[in-house]
Amino acid sequence: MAFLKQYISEIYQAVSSLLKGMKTTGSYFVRPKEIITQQYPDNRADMKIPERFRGEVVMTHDENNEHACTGCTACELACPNATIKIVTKFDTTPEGKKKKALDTFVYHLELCTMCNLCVEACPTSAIKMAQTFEHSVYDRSQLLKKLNKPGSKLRAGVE
Amino acid sequence: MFSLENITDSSQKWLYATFNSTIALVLQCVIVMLLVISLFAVLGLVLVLMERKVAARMQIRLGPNRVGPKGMLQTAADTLKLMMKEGLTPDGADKFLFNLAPFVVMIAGMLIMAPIAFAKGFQIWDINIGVLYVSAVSSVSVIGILMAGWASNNKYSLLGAMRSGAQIVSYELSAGFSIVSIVVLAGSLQMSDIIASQQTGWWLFRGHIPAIIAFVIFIIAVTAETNRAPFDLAEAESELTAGFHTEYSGMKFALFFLAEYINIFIVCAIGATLFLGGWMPLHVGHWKGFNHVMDYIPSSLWFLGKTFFLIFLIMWFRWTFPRLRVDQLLSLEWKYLLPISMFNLLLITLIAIMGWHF
Amino acid sequence: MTNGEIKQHIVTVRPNGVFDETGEWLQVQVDISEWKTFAQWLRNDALQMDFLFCLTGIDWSATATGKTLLTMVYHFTSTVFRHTLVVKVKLDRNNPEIETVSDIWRTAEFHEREVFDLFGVKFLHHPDLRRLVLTDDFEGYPLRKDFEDPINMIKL
Amino acid sequence: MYRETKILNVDSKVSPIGGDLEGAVGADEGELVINVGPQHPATHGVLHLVITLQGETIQKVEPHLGYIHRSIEKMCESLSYRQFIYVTSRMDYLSAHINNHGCALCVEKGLQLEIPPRAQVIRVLMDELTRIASHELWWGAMAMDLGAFTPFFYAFRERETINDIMEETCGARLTMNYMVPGGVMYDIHPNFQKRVKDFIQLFNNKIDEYDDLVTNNIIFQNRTKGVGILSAADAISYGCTGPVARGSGVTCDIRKLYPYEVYDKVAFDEIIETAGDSYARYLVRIKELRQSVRIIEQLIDNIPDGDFQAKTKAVLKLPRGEFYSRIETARGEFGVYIVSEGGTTPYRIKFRSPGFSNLSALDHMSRGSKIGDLMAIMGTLDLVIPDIDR
Repeated sequence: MAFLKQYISEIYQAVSSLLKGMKTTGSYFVRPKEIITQQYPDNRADMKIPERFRGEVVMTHDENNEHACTGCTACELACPNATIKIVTKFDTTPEGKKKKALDTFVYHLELCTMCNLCVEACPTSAIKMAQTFEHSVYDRSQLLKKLNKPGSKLRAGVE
Repeated sequence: MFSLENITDSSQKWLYATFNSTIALVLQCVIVMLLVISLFAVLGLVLVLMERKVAARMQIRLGPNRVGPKGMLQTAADTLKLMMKEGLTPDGADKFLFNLAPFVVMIAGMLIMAPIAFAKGFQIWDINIGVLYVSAVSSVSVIGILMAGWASNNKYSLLGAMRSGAQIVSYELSAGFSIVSIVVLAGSLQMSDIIASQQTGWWLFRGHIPAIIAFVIFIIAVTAETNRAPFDLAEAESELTAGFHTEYSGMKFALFFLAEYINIFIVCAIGATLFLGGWMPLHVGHWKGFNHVMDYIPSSLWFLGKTFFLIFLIMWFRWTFPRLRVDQLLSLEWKYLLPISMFNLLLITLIAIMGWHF
Repeated sequence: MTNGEIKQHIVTVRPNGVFDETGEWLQVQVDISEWKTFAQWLRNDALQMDFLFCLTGIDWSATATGKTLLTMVYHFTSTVFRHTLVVKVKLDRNNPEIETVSDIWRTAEFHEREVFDLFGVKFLHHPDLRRLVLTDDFEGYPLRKDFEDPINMIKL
Repeated sequence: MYRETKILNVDSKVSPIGGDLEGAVGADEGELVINVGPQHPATHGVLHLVITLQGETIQKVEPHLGYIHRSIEKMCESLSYRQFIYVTSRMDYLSAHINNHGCALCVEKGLQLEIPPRAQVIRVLMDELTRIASHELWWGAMAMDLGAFTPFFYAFRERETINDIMEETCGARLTMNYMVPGGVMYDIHPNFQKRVKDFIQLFNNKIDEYDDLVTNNIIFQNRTKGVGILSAADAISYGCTGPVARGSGVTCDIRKLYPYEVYDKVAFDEIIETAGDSYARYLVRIKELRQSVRIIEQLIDNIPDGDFQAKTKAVLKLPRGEFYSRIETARGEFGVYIVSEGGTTPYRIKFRSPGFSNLSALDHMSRGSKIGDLMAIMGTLDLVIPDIDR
């Protein structure tokens, strides 16, 4: 008799545990409000990307097409993947002195791991992380970027 | 009132009036064949979409929603894709058996369609041993699965097929016992008689608790027989990648896939026929008005409603439960379901003999 | 046990062990010939070092003093006394061979295979000494200092 | 890279039953050698197991590693002490933050840096959030291994919230690189505390839901109870740590035994289960979720003011010597062993990853069980393949 009692209580417990699980999934079935699917890219317009999100390195230019990069190569040294290559040139200041300046800021997006070490290393805050994330292209060479805009120059007063 | 019965009757009369009886019979067969095949296609599309939508809702997702309005054409697009895919046959496979297997599974599914009453008077073959026929033919599909597993020359397939064989053979028993308990109550093996015996109420409600137990066991057993989760050991995704149909691709894979859903439909249709009265409307005792209103709903809708309710139940199982292990699967059958259903059959026989049912 | 007590225990069995107490944990260097018996003593006797949590090698060939030196480093903890000990064994870099400890600490089986794979240290009497992460026909031992891979290694 | 070893050559032309298996090394009569992986739904990555079967019973499991071996240790030898931290995110990507933490701790040990209290609390908070996120994924994947698909989505819903919180403060969702030697990279986001508190409130109810759906489910319990038993002595001998060892009754929580940061100031329990089977390991992790919540609840309102980063030199140089730091990741004890020759880069660096040692016990645990059990065992080992291969 004890065996039968145990047998039946076993079955009862098993069935009730199964019903509990079915209750959970069933309750979600009748509550479509709980659906969490994001309809990307339909929701691109109202998507919120946090301002700290690291999508790619960009160089900030102001309205006069001036940037703050002195070409010091601190970012290049800080980068663990050789993502950044700084090409420098020598400018002549009005006083006639020769001064090292940025020629091209080469950025390999395909190598970048968005670790933010270059931005941390930059002494003049010339570069920052942008929130773009749709980086896919058809050709890998398109990921090689020049960050300083053509014709841009060093902002006055930045050393 | 629109009724499928009128259509079948009038078309049969017209056929026999226009042609001599042999040609009429042949034409009838052709019509039935076309109907069954198109039913297969439609059911496949609908059930796969339903499964995906049900799964999505339970998993707090949206499910297919891009192809067609609300994703309705998703399965049609998938079928198109599968048809255009190359049907690969592995190098070491037994080519004949490998290619035959999906058709065996498919044909087994088609054969069981015969005695099912889809609506009042809408039945392919009202054979007098209908229930026996169903349980006999439903075992044939396991041969196809074993064939597929063996012929693929893949160890995953083989393991899946072996599991499937053991599983279907054992669950056949308790499914059979559950069916027999209704046969005992109804006193007939013929589908139309069983449905007619439920005129005053469905056996699920009339047979006291034993009938409910039989129903629960039937649902569990057929879930196992159709290789559905939580009994999907034959294709256990995380263990055997895809089990017996690992090596299948393109349309041959689609046939297996289709057969799975058709089998679900069939077992649910049988469940609805035996326990929920088939196309018989819901009648409650002496509520004349209520019963009258229920009679206005077409019998085909009653049948489909009950069937799809059972299908939903089986889908609900799938998206809730983890899979059993192979030895647990068998011990569930032999240690729990079989003894219970045997004892249950005794009770039902007692009820039937004493006439205790409502 | 404190570092001093551990040291006392070790001195009684290995009077010629070389100790280094500058780091966080006591370090002891034992000779390769007595390594196996020392390991058994560590595991089973007073110190009860039952948990080998780190096993690795260091190739010293890039330094001035260690041209032919390769060291095995074993980190032990006792789950009984909660003390930690570092044991070092010096090997000849050109023909590094050492007795396995996989029969004493089962975890060593995998770790030794890894060290064999990446440093080329042969563990004598290891039950299954094969390459673990690299292909069987891989040439060279990547974690040695003189390993160069012109295709896959990026130099900054 | 395609590796052609004899044991992989199992696509024989012979029918797959019987002992006539060419290439199946050591297969006796009636034994079946099966390759699980490197592409298999249950190995979660590119783990390759060669299983010898007798019927459905497992005779032997032999892991083949290296499909994503990147030799991170070698890479780190050419990276500076600031740079090498980000690489460790790519090892155990599910507890990337804790890995970074371990590396930062080791560098700080070498530099003898004092970390500002604010940074310590932020680090611990992030660690625990990472631990919850990691256990979430494990829970979903574990249920999926056993054939229940739905829990995976519920787990990811909560994990997504954590990832959003991480993204807002750290700037990335998975490989955050939020640690720098001396503190954290930036201060927490102004919304951080509120969002974490909201999450914690929501999360407490969700764990009950998990129990309803999986933990108390009779099928799940039958699948995991008594499966893959690892005794305490074996757990120690195999070097198992984390929930795997704690499920066998071994006290090994680094947070309790060798407290770092503020773990000695917060109250939490080390979860110990003694059964040593898959269910015990499962329970340890589920209960750890609640403990992590408990730690976060204690700290979230008590983040001290002050700097979030200690002042460090631009170029870090560790003194000559050896430094070892241990940290408790979601998977167990993660060790960083740095050998410094006094330069700006480590001379030799060794990562003691928890998954590597835990995996070595797999063969021992799964012998004699069924194929289905193997999934239950692997699920509770919580293997992350990059962590094993490194």
